[in-house]
Amino acid sequence: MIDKFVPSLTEAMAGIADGATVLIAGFGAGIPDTLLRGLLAQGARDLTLVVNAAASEEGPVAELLAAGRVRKVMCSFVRAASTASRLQREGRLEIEMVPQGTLAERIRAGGAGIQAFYTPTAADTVLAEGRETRVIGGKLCLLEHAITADVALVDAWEADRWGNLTHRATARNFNPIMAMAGRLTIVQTRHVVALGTIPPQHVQTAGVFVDRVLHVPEGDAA
Amino acid sequence: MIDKFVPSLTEAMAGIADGATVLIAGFGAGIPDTLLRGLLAQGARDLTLVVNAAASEEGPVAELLAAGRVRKVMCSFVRAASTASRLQREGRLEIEMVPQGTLAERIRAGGAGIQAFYTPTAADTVLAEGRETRVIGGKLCLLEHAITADVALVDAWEADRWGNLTHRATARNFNPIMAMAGRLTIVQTRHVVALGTIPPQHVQTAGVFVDRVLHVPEGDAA
Amino acid sequence: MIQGRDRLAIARRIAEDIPEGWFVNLGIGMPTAVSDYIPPEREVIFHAENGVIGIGPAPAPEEADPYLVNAGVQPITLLTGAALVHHADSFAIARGGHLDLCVLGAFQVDEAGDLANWAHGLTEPTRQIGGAMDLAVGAQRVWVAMEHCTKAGEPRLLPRCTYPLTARGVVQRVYTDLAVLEVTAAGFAVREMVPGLDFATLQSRTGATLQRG
Amino acid sequence: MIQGRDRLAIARRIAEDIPEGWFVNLGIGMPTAVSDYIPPEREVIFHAENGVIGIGPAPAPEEADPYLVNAGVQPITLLTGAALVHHADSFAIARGGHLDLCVLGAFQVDEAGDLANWAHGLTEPTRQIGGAMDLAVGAQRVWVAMEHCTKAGEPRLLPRCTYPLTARGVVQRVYTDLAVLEVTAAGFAVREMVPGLDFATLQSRTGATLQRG
Repeated sequence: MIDKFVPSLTEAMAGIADGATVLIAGFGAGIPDTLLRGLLAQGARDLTLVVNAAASEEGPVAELLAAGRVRKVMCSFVRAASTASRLQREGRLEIEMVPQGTLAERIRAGGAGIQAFYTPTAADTVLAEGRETRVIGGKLCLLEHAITADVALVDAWEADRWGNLTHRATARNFNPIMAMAGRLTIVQTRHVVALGTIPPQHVQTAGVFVDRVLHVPEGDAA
Repeated sequence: MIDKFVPSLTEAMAGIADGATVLIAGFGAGIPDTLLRGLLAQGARDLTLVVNAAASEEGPVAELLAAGRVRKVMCSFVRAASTASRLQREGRLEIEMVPQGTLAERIRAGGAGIQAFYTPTAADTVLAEGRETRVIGGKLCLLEHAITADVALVDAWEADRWGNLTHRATARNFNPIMAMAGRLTIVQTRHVVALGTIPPQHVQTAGVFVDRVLHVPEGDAA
Repeated sequence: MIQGRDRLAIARRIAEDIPEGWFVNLGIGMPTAVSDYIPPEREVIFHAENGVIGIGPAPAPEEADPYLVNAGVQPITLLTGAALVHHADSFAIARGGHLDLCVLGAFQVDEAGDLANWAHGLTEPTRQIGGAMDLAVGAQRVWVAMEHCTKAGEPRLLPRCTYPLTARGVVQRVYTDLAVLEVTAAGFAVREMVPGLDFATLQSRTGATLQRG
Repeated sequence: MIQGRDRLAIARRIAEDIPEGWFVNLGIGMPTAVSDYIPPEREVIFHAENGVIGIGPAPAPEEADPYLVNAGVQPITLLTGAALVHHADSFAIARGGHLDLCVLGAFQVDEAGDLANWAHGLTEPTRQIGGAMDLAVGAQRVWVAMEHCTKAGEPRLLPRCTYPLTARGVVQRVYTDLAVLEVTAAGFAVREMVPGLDFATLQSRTGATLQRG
């Protein structure tokens, strides 16, 4: 019987190696906060984080950064008053700025087996300096490579034992595409449902993309 | 008030020009058969059809071909005993063979504003002869261009007046992505529902992609 | 003393120009308020980068759902008829040409329609690209909502942007506290000035040469 | 006279080798029958190109739903736990490396693992590419189910395919009516022969030089 549930946060986070690239889903809502605390406890170092925003001085992403566990962040948004900016100024962190749509598309491409694509986004900006551009269909386009990752940390509203997921409202955001792009996709879910509870046409992230699921009841942070 | 419903097949098909590229959704199920008959009646010529299979000697695609209305077909599947093959042998039809996944991805790319992408699919086959290939991430990849189209013909199970759609079971197939890639997206729907009937998280094709909707009750072919 | 439009008045002015049936993305900041000034009987559908199509009015604070936010991570409601998608599908809408309009804030706009709205310089630690580069090149129309000058009185409408660009040649209109301007082949054309403002004064507050009307 | 495996026996033999928990795509034709031989207590999840994850047993004819078909446009049922997606998402599964296994039919396979399964020649009017090129390069493993020889007795296991390729160097195993063979760096290695068949006879029906087991 396929059963992707794991009984503890420790087991959920087992095996993440030093040097791993980690996708962190969420955009205001849908952040896998318990798994992030698990990553902090798990100890892997020299990480590359792919996350929409590194804008804060608080929360588990900032804590991972402050603990010196991260080599590089790929994101669309940083603030001056953030741990990421401070570490970058100190020469202790590399930040790669990626337009948010390009970030989403690169992650989807990684999950979908597309190696690279051409997009007009950012093609005539400083982000394109020194990189390959080409005019296609009359539009200047920039070559962007797919992002795949060793690990994806994903939040869900409901999960079944095959790893089929739903995400509530705008907590969907990066979760389905990051689940696709992680070689090891770890999910925290608010609710556990029996197989078949989620109608086939309403599955938002199919279990084929999911490796481990941890039940984190709402309000329970451990 | 936004209301994308049109009262007749004639109005649904109005304005399709000679030389148009037309996406035709469906894969066994989910074929917009009424709209195809409308296209046959509408009269546009010199069409390029993008459709998964041109494998038959019957049905509206074969009739369009037999009527000499089509210049080119892009598809993943043809049979010897098909109108398409016969016309090609007679020098009256161009057929571009496209692997089915590449076809789906090129259509999605068209709808998503991706101009072109690199994929390993078909990179070391005769389909790649004379075309641009490149090794990315250790894999030989083929450059594939997005497909956009003047018109997309789409089938739905339910539609509301904003053009939000659901598709029943495997009748989904190409319908959502072709809806994205058509500059004029025309939908036939089995059921009309009030705005708000389809829960936001269960919309399968968002109304933003849809221009016109025709109600074609099940079993009614006109 | 000229009474310029305040931020909400700029948003209200933009709302006047949005016809029924458009799909519109509103950037963070001043543009977000535009939707508040669309009369309820005029159906305009607002999109947010985080996967919302059909944003409704802001909820009362006690009714805010933490699972339902806009691209500025503010609580929202959904309109009847709304749809929710994931981030890649949401940007497929933005990048694929499916938005009739995007209203963005800006630091600078120049007479070629170039837009600068993500950083004051390349070494600046605040870099707010977000979805702006995607929206700016993907939407059918880009309108900018901004103050005509910086707080220090420096012009934001320039012959050429000095800050890093978001996208080149994309801005069609600029709505400021002082005027509504269109980007034309000949540069900025003044379509409207606030009452009491004369052309010479507007020109004095503008870095680029303005065209009359 | 050697009794080779019939088409269903080949499918049954393949089913023996598929462990619980795999995601598997079955090509049109002989491979489709593989799922019938997976015991119900062994959970294997079958994918179809047209957007099904979790295909169940074929329905009774009177219970067939025309809206629910597989990639061969045959009626199917869904397993409890199934999911439905659109065509691009379905091929994201196939192309993105998410299938543990794809079982395809073939015209020819060669000792480099090259696969030819879409046309007998470039001018042939039947060209059944379908999803095979995507599946062959995207799946973690490609196994082929085919007759060892053509009806005319020509070998299908060759030093080098003569038909147009579907993909290069992708086949790991071949299940035929006569044998199970693995593609190795040294060519085809015979892992299993049907009872009564000797190596020399198998070699005589094979175009490529075989390696003993």
